[in-house]
Amino acid sequence: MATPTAAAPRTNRLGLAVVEYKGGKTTLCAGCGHNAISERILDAYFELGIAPEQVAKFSGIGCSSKTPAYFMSRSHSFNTVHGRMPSVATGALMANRTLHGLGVSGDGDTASIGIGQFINLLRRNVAMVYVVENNGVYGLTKGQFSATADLGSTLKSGAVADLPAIDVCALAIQLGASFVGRSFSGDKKQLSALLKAAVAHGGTALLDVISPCVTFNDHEGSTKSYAWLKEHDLPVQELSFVPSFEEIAIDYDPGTTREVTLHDGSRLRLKKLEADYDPSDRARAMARLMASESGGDVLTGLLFLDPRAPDLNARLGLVEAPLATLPEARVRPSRAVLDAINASLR
Amino acid sequence: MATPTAAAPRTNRLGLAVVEYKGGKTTLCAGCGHNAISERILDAYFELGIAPEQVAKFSGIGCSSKTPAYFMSRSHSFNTVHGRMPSVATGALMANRTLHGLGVSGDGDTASIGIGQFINLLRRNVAMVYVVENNGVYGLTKGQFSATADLGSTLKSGAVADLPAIDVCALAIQLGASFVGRSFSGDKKQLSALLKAAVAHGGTALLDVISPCVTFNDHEGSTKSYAWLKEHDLPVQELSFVPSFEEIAIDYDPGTTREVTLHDGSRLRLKKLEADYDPSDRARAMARLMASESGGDVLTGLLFLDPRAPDLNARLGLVEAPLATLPEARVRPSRAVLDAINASLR
Amino acid sequence: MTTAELEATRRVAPRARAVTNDFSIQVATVNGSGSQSANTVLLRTLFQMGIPVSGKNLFPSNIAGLPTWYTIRVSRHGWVARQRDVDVLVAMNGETARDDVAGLRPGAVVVYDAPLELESLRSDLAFYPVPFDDLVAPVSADARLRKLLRNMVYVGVLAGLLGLEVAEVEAALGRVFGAKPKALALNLRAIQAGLAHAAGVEKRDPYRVERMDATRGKIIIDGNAAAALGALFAGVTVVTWYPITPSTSVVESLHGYLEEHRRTADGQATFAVLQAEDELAAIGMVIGAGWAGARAMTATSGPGVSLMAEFAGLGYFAEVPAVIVNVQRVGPSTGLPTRTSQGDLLSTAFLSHGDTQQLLLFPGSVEECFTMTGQAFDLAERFQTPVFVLSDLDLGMNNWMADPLPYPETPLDRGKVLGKADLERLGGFARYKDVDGDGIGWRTLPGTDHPKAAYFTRGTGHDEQAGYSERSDVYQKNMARLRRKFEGARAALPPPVVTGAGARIGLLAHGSSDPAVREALAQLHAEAGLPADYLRVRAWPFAAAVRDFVAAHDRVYVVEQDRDAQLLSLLTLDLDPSLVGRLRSVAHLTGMPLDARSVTEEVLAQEGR
Amino acid sequence: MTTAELEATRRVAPRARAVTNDFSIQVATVNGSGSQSANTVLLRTLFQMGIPVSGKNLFPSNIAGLPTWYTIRVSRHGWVARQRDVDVLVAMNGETARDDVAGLRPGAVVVYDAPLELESLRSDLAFYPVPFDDLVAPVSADARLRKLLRNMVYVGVLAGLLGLEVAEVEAALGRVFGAKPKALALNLRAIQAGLAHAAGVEKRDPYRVERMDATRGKIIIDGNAAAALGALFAGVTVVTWYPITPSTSVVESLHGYLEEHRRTADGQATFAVLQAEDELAAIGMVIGAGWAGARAMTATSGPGVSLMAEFAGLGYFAEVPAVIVNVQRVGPSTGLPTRTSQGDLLSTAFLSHGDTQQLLLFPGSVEECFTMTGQAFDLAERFQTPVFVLSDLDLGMNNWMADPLPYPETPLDRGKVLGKADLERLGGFARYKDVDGDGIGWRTLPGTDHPKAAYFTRGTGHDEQAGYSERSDVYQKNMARLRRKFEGARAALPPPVVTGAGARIGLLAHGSSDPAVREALAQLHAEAGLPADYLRVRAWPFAAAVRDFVAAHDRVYVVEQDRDAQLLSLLTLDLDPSLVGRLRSVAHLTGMPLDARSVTEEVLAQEGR
Ligand SMILES: Cc1ncc(C[n+]2csc(CCOP(=O)(O)OP(=O)(O)O)c2C)c(N)n1
Ligand SMILES: Cc1ncc(C[n+]2csc(CCOP(=O)(O)OP(=O)(O)O)c2C)c(N)n1
Ligand code: SF4
Ligand code: SF4
Ligand SMILES: [Mg+2]
Ligand SMILES: [Mg+2]
Repeated sequence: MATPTAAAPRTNRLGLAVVEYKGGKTTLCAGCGHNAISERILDAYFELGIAPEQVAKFSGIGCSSKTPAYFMSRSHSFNTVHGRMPSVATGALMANRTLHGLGVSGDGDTASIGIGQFINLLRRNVAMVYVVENNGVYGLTKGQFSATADLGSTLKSGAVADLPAIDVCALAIQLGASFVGRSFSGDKKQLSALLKAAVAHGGTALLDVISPCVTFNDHEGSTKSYAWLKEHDLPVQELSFVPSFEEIAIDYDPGTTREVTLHDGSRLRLKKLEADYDPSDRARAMARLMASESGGDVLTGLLFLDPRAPDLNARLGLVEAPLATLPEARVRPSRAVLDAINASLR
Repeated sequence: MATPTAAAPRTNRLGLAVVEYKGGKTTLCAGCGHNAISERILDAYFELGIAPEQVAKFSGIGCSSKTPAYFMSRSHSFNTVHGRMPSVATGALMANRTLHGLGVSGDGDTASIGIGQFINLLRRNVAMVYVVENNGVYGLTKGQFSATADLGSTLKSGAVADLPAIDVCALAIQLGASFVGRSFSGDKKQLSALLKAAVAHGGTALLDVISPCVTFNDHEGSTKSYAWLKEHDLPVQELSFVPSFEEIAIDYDPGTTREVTLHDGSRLRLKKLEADYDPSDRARAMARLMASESGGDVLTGLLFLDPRAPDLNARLGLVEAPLATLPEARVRPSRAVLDAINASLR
Repeated sequence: MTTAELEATRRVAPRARAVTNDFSIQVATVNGSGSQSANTVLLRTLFQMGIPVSGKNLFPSNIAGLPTWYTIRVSRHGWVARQRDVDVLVAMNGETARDDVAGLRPGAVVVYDAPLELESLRSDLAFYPVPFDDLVAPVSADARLRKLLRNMVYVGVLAGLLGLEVAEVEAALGRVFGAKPKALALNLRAIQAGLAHAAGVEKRDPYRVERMDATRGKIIIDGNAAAALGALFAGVTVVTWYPITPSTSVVESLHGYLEEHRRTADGQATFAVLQAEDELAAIGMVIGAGWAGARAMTATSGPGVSLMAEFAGLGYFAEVPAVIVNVQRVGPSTGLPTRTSQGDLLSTAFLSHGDTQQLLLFPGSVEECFTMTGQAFDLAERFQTPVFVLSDLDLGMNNWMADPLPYPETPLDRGKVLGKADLERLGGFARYKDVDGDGIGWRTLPGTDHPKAAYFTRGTGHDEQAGYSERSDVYQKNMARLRRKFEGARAALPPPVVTGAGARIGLLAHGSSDPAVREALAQLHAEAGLPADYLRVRAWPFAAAVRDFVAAHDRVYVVEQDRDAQLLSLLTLDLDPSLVGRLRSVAHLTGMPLDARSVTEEVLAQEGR
Repeated sequence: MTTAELEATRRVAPRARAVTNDFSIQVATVNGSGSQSANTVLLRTLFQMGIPVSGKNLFPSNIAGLPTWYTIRVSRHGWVARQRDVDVLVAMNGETARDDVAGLRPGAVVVYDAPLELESLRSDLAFYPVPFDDLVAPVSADARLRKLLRNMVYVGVLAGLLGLEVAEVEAALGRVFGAKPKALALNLRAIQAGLAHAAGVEKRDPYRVERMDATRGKIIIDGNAAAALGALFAGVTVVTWYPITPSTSVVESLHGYLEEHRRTADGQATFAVLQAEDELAAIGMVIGAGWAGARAMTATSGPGVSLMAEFAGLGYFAEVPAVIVNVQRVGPSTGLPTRTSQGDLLSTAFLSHGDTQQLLLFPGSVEECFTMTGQAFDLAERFQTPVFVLSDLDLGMNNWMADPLPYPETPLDRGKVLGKADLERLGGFARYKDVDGDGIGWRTLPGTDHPKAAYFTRGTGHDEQAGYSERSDVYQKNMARLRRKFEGARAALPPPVVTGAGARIGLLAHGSSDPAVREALAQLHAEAGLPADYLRVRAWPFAAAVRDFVAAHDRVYVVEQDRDAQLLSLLTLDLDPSLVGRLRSVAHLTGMPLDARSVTEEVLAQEGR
């Protein structure tokens, strides 16, 4: 393990070098958006100085869901079944509330087979980061449309998407989600800031990251291609993240910039690019998103935030210590308790 | 079968008396809102003069899902499994596009276990009426909260709902549904008009009908009780339905009243009670609904309508005749076709 | 069967004129009419009089207004299985009264609502008309209340006719309404009205009760509450569920116990109970929690188990502890949700595609609902796999007499888990390596503070280090280990219970068939002079003792409550082919709890007697 | 086994110096590198030369960049099973080259990319280094193209070394690139470069090909396309699905065929193909469509089947026709998605809780993927129940030689359906009444214009009129009828295929094990003088002939591709106990298609030879 010396590589506040956050070699296609997201994710945890052992990774099934094997090998990871990862993550994070939960899913895994569990994860506000690596297709099964494919977009085969797309962000905001952001695998700066903010959030932090599938959905006619995003990516803010452990306080123009304090005390600075976009107003955010859909623009940035919504474990009123490792004395009532119960049944 | 004579009971345009639309004896609790809805449903089909044989009833599992046994015994009916009725209805209505599809479900059946299939039914815009008999609890399993239980509402046991409720209407509008209405089992006039309009619609017509569970959720503290609805029911319009086969044209004040023409040529007349509510504006309808949620008001009436959205069978480009009964000659290609295929594989 | 039981049976063989403490009472009513508390008072009164009792509720799958039958068996011999014939009928439901009466055997008693005029139906029964409405009229002016109180009137009438001790009736009533003095007084008056009426009628039947001392120290509980207590004392920490009859009360009562006994001084919870959106989510949460190290469980019934099939396979292959209590009901599909069955054995044993095998436990009493649900957590963590506890509606929802639930004497077995210190000592580990020769690898929990603690859990092919692998040799080695692990479970699961030895024939059963089979053994012996040994299997895969039992008998009658002889099927797959021919099927699926008489008749028929 | 086959085997017994038309070629490369068209050209060339061939693709569960092996077997005897040993290796993948070479048997050939320098690895092989980069350099300046063209170079090299007829190579190339003249020309030049290189090397191995006349009139097709055609010619009208390897191409090819052959002149569709949101929805739609009278199907694999468990029980109990094609892959759980298995028998036979039983069909060839998928619709409608067609990855995704697909000679069997006229004649009907004594009731379709046409379909207990019932007698009668219906299917399902008679031992197998077993029979006879008869079972529940076959042999070796001997298990449950002892298990689960040699060795070992 690297210790910070003049010669040693750059280390974070834990004294860990970035290599300690690396994973196995990717088996995804060269150029796949998912690979870029993996890089951003491990950078975020590295820079936040979170010990990999404190992170638990969850995924479903798909190319996107394979990626947890390609970053942070020092974190436990659970590659579950298709579309049902949210329930597994919910169970694990109830069992050990001290873990930093990270879910990585795909648009098919989340919005097609998984839409039911996804909705319930958001409603419960399970404290975790939930990244949808959104390419509009089923990559691993060779390119069929998923539920996020935009109406009218086409496959290489010429097939045309004929159903209204599910916008997981609009859906999440409508359902009462507490943190909703969207980004693009190609936007290093924005994605990094959003990822860190998501980690700093105290509930379910949904990040819908457009992540082009170079093999099956990066062609003309796709609305999830690199080309399309270059054209239509419309950030609503310019974001910068200030971690809780950094004390810098640069002053900024409150007219154009706004700062939100996150659950863990970190701050996210939003320099408005779209003047009247307000990520704290659910109804207006909804309306704006629904408008953009028709336009074909891809609104990115912090779309909605309620830093105070209680998370699942708070609602359950759990003890601080992980349920998983409570000693027998705390989980098995005494002989006297059973005697009393038996007596009451006589 | 009753034929219209002076003595005979009132008959519809098919010459059928209302008894021909009756079902078996209900086994639900006396006073259950579901029973009232059953009455409205059979009245609607009777008055529209639709032959019961042309109607196919679908339901999931629950007290509400039992009701198809209690009306229109002359219609085929499929009481399926819990939460998965939409898929069964979708299959049946692809197989026979000439059927009038009617789905009856509960809030648990639709919004809890069934939310995934419900969402996909709406996206596909399967041509059918879909009634959610919404009492906020699981009646048949003795009164646990469902996903439509309002935040803060209580059970008799004192348990408090601690998750944001799913408003199936807001959800449907956000997802692009083509017909969304809400009513109350106790509002005979409004529910009848909405049911008829739903039958006249050419896609999925969602009706969220608040239907109190007198046994488990009609107490103080419930937001799905008769008392609560009497207090908070807020109709956005006064509705009257004019069937396609009636030629009456009463004139009305376009300032306060508006008429929409439905898929089958019938008309629904909306006398505005809430001045600027516009059921053709998706984003504004959304915003208004999300506002009402916080207020505790129950917005009822025709909440959204797009009479022109293509339904599933239109998108599939199906032949007019039911697929189910196409003759062999139309579904088994000729020997020559197979010869050609074999040749191509040599 | 104990010799005491045997004698007991012999003594009654020639049916005495007065039938004391040996008959069944059936109350026919409609659900939602409030008869439940009346029936509880009856049951508890008998119990308090020291007389062995059991109560079975036959209710419809709706909420109110349909026919319901509550049967109380009084048995001085201690038999608690359903008795096929009813001796004393209380006919409160006009809808079913005629059928109910038609089904009685000659000499039976009918207490009924006078206006039903049942006396004309048969001449071979003792009819006692009761003018319920007249009797309750003075008790209360409130019609709604009177409807409820009518039930207490039949308690009074029966008390009078059968000779229940009034003091015990009042004590029982006190337990039911203790908290509500007003209700208590009203109901007492209704009972007294019944007693008064009974005092005026001439007794024309042999049935009576008499104080015994056979219930001292015993408790009355239903299997679902017992299972909940089993989980409570096994230190369950995560409970997820989706309501479904007849399993709902497992979690509802468990939740109550947890709220009462598992909160810290400052009110924090050492447990999580979460109502999921469906069974796929419920089992997913259990798998996630078990993976993270919690003792996690869910409770469900047939349709829920079917929905859990995919996750059950993940649990098996990724080797994650999970406890699933399946309170079986009659299938297929939605089936008869309020009837009992043992029909999920095969589908659960092979739940999920592709060479998946699951561990099954078969509680045969409410005590075992308690102990086995507790053990299930130890086994799930020891074997790192899902464990299914197959209870059923009869066990789970009916009231049973039982010995006090025993406090677990062994500490929790948390299985093979490596902590930080272990890893420092070992320098690392391989998740799926069979280091101990039992096929069970060591696992670590997420959050373990050691750079070598992490591993990657997946449902895809993996090597000993949990790395992804499609290699044929790696896959085969892993699958062979999983089978070794499964085979190893045979010796660790609850062993069969064998009674008797040396008889030429044997009876073999599982779960809630036990009381009926034990009574059938007594009947076979006492009535047909046919001694039989008995093995009750308590888990799958089967212990070696099962093989020995079959080998030791010419014919083994496999008694079970399903259509397809699923227990016999699992035995057929497990036994040496040379023994399969000895198995005979006694499979019943009526939806009613199994009764001894049907078993006895079937065995005698197949024995050619 | 035909005597011709026998002689064939004998003739080669003493391995001749020149090995003609009897060897296997394996191309080791990475997926996504474009080797597929090169391999197709090789396969087709051999086929066009009249030589029996089969091709098997061993690919990873990802999209690009991982090791892939394509194996072509050339067999003048017509054997098409996988050959365990590779004779000619084309090593294009540096990552696996060393292992690939290590696995060869002495005397094998290695054609490889010169820079890999494999020649030093072993001295007992014939090494042919090929400077692929130098050879493609002149063909194209585009690096991306050159990467693809390298593959055609090995086609040329092999053509030269093995003696493929260049004209046929060009013809094959034409079929692949016919549409694209530019690509055609480029690829041809690459092949010529390979040929030119081969011309310059001295041949140091015995393997060669020679024109035969054994493929005249035959076709090449994969089982999934054949299944799709089976559905097309069975008049399928509703197809729902959710993508999953290895079943995806069933629906994708079916969709293509439907678009081409099932639109009216004005472009309207006589079919509906719908991609569902998951497998629960896919099977739900099939059940709904089947209920409404459509011929409806879905295709999936293990994980999907597990998700269908609840609906499968509804289909069984409510008696709704449905066709489910399960292209099996290696489980448990996600398992090895791109490997073949027969591991879903038990879980599918008992798919869903509570005494549910399902009908299973076992296609053993691409022809049967066609015929049985077609029959499945007739059977599903005749028996009003789900029918599962258990194909597998080997059958479904590999290229097989086959006789031309036979046009169905019998009209569609739409089962027992009453129309308006029938109802007018009968005045009504009872949906679940066994009027014909076969356990199958008559049904009506929604929309039937008669006041008595309707009935209420449900997964809850029901009587003959389809009315809700919780009555024990009604339930038992209905369940007994369902079992009668199931028993009746034995005689209606595809009967077993028996070859040989009078031998003391038998082999019994199903599905894609057939080619390997037939070859093993020849090996046992020719090499060990051990004659064996063979029964291939084609459906469950089993036909009476299965019993007879077992009864006629001392020992029956049950060959299957799974871990848990699931076919043997189903036989054990079905056979008279006295016969069970004759069964011997030959269960293999390697993920590789079964090979004859492994079967032969295993049988000989158990025979003590
Ligand atoms: C139950 C089940 N059904 C189907 C599949 C096959 N499958 C694997 S990945 C996948 C879709 C993945 O799409 P997405 O989530 O968008 O991930 P991507 O590959 O596009 O990153 C499907 C359908 C499966 N593994 N399990
Ligand atoms: C797979 C499955 N899980 C659980 C159940 C048990 N169950 C029956 S009805 C029901 C809830 C019904 O609630 P709702 O849809 O709101 O109908 P209501 O009774 O309130 O009208 C449940 C959980 C079931 N039948 N199937
Ligand atoms: S197929 Fe698409 S999604 Fe999958 S790895 Fe390749 S580029 Fe990425
Ligand atoms: S329980 Fe509630 S929902 Fe069910 S029938 Fe009774 S009142 Fe209606
Ligand atoms: Mg995708
Ligand atoms: Mg409800």
